This record gives sequence, structure tokens and C-alpha cells, in this order.
Amino acid sequence: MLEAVDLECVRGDRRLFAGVGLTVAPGELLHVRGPNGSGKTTLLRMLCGLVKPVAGEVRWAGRPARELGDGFLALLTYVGHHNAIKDELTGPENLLVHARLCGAPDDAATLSAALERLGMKAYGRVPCKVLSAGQKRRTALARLLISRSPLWILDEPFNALDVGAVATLQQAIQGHLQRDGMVVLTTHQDVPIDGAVKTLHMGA
Amino acid sequence: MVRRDLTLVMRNRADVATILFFFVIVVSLFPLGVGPEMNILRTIAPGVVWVAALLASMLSLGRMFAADHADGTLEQLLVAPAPLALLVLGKVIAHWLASGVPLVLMAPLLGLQFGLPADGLAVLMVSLLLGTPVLSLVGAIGAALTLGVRGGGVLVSLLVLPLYIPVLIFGAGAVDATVSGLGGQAHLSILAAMLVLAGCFTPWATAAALRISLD
Amino acid sequence: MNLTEFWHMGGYALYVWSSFGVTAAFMVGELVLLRRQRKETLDRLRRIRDIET
Amino acid sequence: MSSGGPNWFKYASPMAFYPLAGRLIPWFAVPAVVLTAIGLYMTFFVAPVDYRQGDAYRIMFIHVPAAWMSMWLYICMAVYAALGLVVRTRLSSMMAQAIAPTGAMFTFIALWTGAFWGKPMWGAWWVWDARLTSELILLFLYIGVMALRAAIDDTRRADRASGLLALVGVVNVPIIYYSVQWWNTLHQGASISMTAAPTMSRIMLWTLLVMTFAFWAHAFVTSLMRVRGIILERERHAEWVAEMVDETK
Repeated sequence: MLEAVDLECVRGDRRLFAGVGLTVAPGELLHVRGPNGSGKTTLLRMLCGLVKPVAGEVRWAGRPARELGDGFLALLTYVGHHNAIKDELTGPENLLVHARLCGAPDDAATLSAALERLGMKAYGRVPCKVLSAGQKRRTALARLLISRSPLWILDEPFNALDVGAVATLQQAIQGHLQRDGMVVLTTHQDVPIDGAVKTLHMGA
Repeated sequence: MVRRDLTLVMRNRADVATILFFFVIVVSLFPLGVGPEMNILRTIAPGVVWVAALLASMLSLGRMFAADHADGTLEQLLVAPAPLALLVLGKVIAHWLASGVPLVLMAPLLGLQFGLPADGLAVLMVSLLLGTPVLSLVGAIGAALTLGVRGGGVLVSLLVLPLYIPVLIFGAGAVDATVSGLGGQAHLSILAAMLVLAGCFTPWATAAALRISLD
Repeated sequence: MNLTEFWHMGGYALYVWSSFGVTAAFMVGELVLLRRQRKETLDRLRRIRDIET
Repeated sequence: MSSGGPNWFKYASPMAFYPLAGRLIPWFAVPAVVLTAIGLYMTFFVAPVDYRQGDAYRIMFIHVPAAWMSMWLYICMAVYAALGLVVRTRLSSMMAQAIAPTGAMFTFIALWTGAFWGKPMWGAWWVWDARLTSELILLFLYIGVMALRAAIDDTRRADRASGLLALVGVVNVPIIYYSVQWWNTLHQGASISMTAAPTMSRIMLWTLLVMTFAFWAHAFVTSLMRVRGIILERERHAEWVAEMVDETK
């Protein structure tokens, strides 16, 4: 169960947000809404431990995330604005790197199955730099399909995706929620996800 | 990690070549500047080769993290459950293999240009073999600190060069001592000690620097 | 030790006085610089505050 | 300087520290002036003429204290940087930032006076002496820390990045010093070295100590003044700064 207690963040000498609290129980999706520049991305990065809060604390099952260290990191998969894929490597190679990093199954079958679900099977041999933005985004999202971590933190996962990919991702998220997974995401498109959906308004 | 970076390096071989050519050109400049007398060249040879190695490895520091920072893979490293210092070590080893090792292989050829005797060349290679990883290890801290900072390239050299000086002193000293018959054993052992020291401590510092830069 | 002898510093006048002079210049200079810097920041803050209120 | 001083917890907040620094400055400014005066008097009138170098050796009375100060201030900066990184108190990072320029200044003075003392003693402006060389490298380290801080806009990140560099630097200072020492004895032998200063008579030793304390007091004054400037700069949005600005019309 992910929990955050009155988080505060200061950028330069501007206070981005303060007193932000949230809880995400297994099987729940937290949709972080807010205008641009309200600190949505920074909040997500803070949950992943990339950004240190000025005040407040991120907790997992009651214990502070900082104490859990790598243990906490093993529980989450983060997809940020950047696709985190290397242009020179091909899709499967990129996926292999991610699998190795977070200890997910890295045998060829699982990798190609994940890519196939996102319609990227045909591009297995091609270095990613020739792919379109949407295809790169799909390769990045393939990470979610192979990861076993219960907590997904997604930053604008739907942009640059066509209708087909959005549907696939939607199913993946719903499947994850049914398996008591947790999702924290930000998006501007309204993608209906059934299941326990909570929203957090930033910079209101 | 090392495997990934190596495949990456293989994909864009041009970078490795540029570092190597830079090294060769810088070393070959000195005779043109200093004049062709062999005995002068022989005395300055160790220093010249080592300073060129220093500069060459520093040039490629900028690339160590910048590419990963730009496409978001660096973030994934910080979020991965594996200890960051280990991943950093992997990246540094890959950087060393791409930038350090070619220098070590090329150095004897350049040594000949300066009329270094055979044993001098051997020690030159060994000292570079021990020294260049230290350059990559220490340089990684500078590269991480100046990530995404304007004027990063030049700034790295300003931060890192003072820290390179001990390696330069003992590296060039080893060759100098061997050529003058004193035997460079003491220097090499100190270089080896520096390698062990740097190997143990710098990854933590670089990991901390990365966390600061991505904050 | 009368004045002229003192000034000659046993023939090393140039070195002794220049090094003392430079040290004094830097130390005093730093103080002056800091005082001026403080006044500037205060004025700047005052100007910002006047604009805001 | 860092032992007692400002890091009692109550004074850790910039707001509480600002007036304290204000009150402390005169307490250090007066001894700075007094000690410098005494030191200068002792340097010129009390210290005997050196049999070998005549009066040129009087430069030692500022060169050696400046060299000590450059080393000490770097260590103080590193201590504050460590505090800033570990305990995350912003004031310690501000203190580290405040100390750097004064430390760099003393390093430069040490180099300048070293060169000017070297000229009469060995006839050369610059001698690759072990201590002078490591002093030069120390100057590069100072410049590196300040340059890194200047290049990063976000003050918080600048504090942490330059703090880490200061720590890496302080670990390297002894390594650099001994390798330069080894390098120097390797090439020139131990004949010429600054440490072989004229045998210390008691009076000379006292003059050195007085001058060192004078420099210490000066470092206090400049660091405290600069840290107040930094506090103003960083806390400009805080309302206590606004009130304060009104008071000093």
C-alpha cells in the first residue's frame, strides 16, 4: 500500500507544492490531474525516490521508502516522459536491458510476447532510431508487460499512442489492477478505466 | 550493464576512433613544436604521452552520462533495484574499454616515435593500463556532477584535472624511472594502489553525484 | 631604524613591499567589496519590495 | 571556527543566524585589525634581521599564515559542505559557499608572496617547489568548486553538487600533496624547499602566530559578512527579509 504524507517540493526558490498527501491501496488507480507546471511530474518522480522532498515522506506499507531503499525500487516500474530506450539498440535488446535491471524474466519468449501485444513484433530487428514516436512509446510501454512489480508509476503514458495502442495499454492497466496492482498516472486524455479510480488535483 | 554499453559503443564506432585520433595527433604535435632532436624527445616522451592520454580520456567523459540522461535511460538506472554504485562501475568499465584501452594499445607506437627504449615502452603500457581506469573512475564523478549544466564540457576539465595530477605524476614517473634505469616498480605499485582506492570509493561518489544531478 | 633604511628593507624593498601591498590590497579589497555588495542587495530588495507593494 | 559557532540547532535557521552573524562581526573585526597591527609591528621592528636573507625573509610572516589559512579554510569548507549534504541544513551549505572566496584569496596571496619571496632567495619567480605546487593545485580546487556552483542555477542542487566536489577535493588534498612531494624529491632532490625556513627564534614564532590569528579573524569577518549577503539573497521572499529591509532605510 503506497502512502505519502504532506509532501513539499521547492524548485529553485519557488514552492511547487506543499502538504500533498495520497494513499493508493492494492487494486486502485490514482489519477493525478492538474494544469501544466503544477508539479505533477515532480510528484511522480518524488514517489519513485528520484526527487527528495523538502518536507513530508513517502511510505510503503507503513515504512518510509527511504529506509527500504532498493527494496522499494524493486516494487515499482516507472515510465516517464522520456522513453528510456537506446536508439542504437533494437526493441528486444532495449527490453532485455530493462528486464535485467529490474530482475524481470528476460527469456526471448516473454520479451517477444510483450512486444507482440503492442504490435511491435515486426520491428524486432530494426534499431529504434528508425521507429516513429508512437512505436518508440510502445516499446517503452512493453516494459510494463514483462515487469512483475505491483506499483506502476506512469507519466503521460497515452500520449503519442494511436487508438489501438491506447486500447492495449488500457487492458494492461485493468489487468494489473485486477491482480491487486497499483497505478499512479498522469494523463490529459480521458481514458475510461473501470475499477477503483481516485483522483488527486494538483495546483488547484 | 557493461555488455549493454559495449554493444552501444560498437554501434557507434566513430566515437572510439575520434578519441584515438585525438590522442595520436596531440602526441605527434610535440615533436613539431619541440624540434626533432631525439634526446630531448626521449626525455619528454613519458610526460607527453601521459598528458595526451589524460586529455583524450577527459574528452570522452562528457559522453559517459549525457546520452543516457537525454533519452531517460539514466533515470531508469536510478529507479532500478540494483545498487547504483555497481551500475556506475559497469558504465565506467565500458567507458574505460572504449577510451582507455585503445590508448594503451596505441601508446607503444607513439613511444617509438619518441625513440623510447623497449623496456620504457613496456612500462608505458603497464602504467597506462593501471592509470587510465583511474582516470575514468575519477572522471565519472566530474561527468556526473556537470550533467546538464551549461558549459559542462569545459567545466568537467576544470573539476577533474587537479584530481588527475597524482596519476600523471606517477604514470609519467614510472616510465621516466625505468628509462633512466632506476626501475619504475615503486611508481607502478602506487598506481595500482590508486586504482584500488579509486575503484572502491569513486563509484559511491559518482552515484551520489548522479542523484544530486537528477534531483 | 630611520625611515629611509626602513623603506629600503635591506635592498629587498620591491619584494617585501609588493607582497605586503598585495596582501593588504586583497584583504581590504575583499571587505570593501562585501560592504558594497551588501548595500546593493539591500537596495535591490528595497526596489523589488516597492514594486510589489 | 566550525566547532562552536553557528551550528547550535537554534541558530541553524538562516533567520535566527542572520542577526547573530551581525552581532559577531564587530567581535571579530576589532581583533582582526588589532592583531594585524601588532603582527606588522612585530614583523618589521621586533623580528631580527636574518643573517642570510636580510629583510626579505619578512615576507614569510604573511606567506606561511596565508598558506596555512588556505589549507584550513578548504577543510572548513569541506566540513560545512559535509554538514550541508548529510544534515541537509541549508545554512551549512551557505557557510561553505561563503568561505570559498576567502580561501581562494588566501591561496592566491600565498602563491604571490611565495613567488616574491622566491625571487630574492633563489633568484627565480616561480620554483617548482613541492609546497608551492600543491598550493597552486589547491587554487585549482577552489576555482573548480566555485565554478561548479556558478554554473548551476538551482541553488539547492548547486549547494549539493559543489559540496560533494569539496568533499572529493578534501580527500585528494593529502594525496596530491604527497605525490607532489614525491615528484619534487624525485626531480630536484630535497635541497630547495620552503620548509627549510630559517631556524625559528621564539620571536619569529610569535609573530607568525599573531599574524595567523589576524588572518583567522579576517576570515571570520569576511565569511560572516558574505553569508549574511547569501542569506539575504536566498531568503528574499521571506517576510522577515522584507521587514528587515524596511528597518535599514
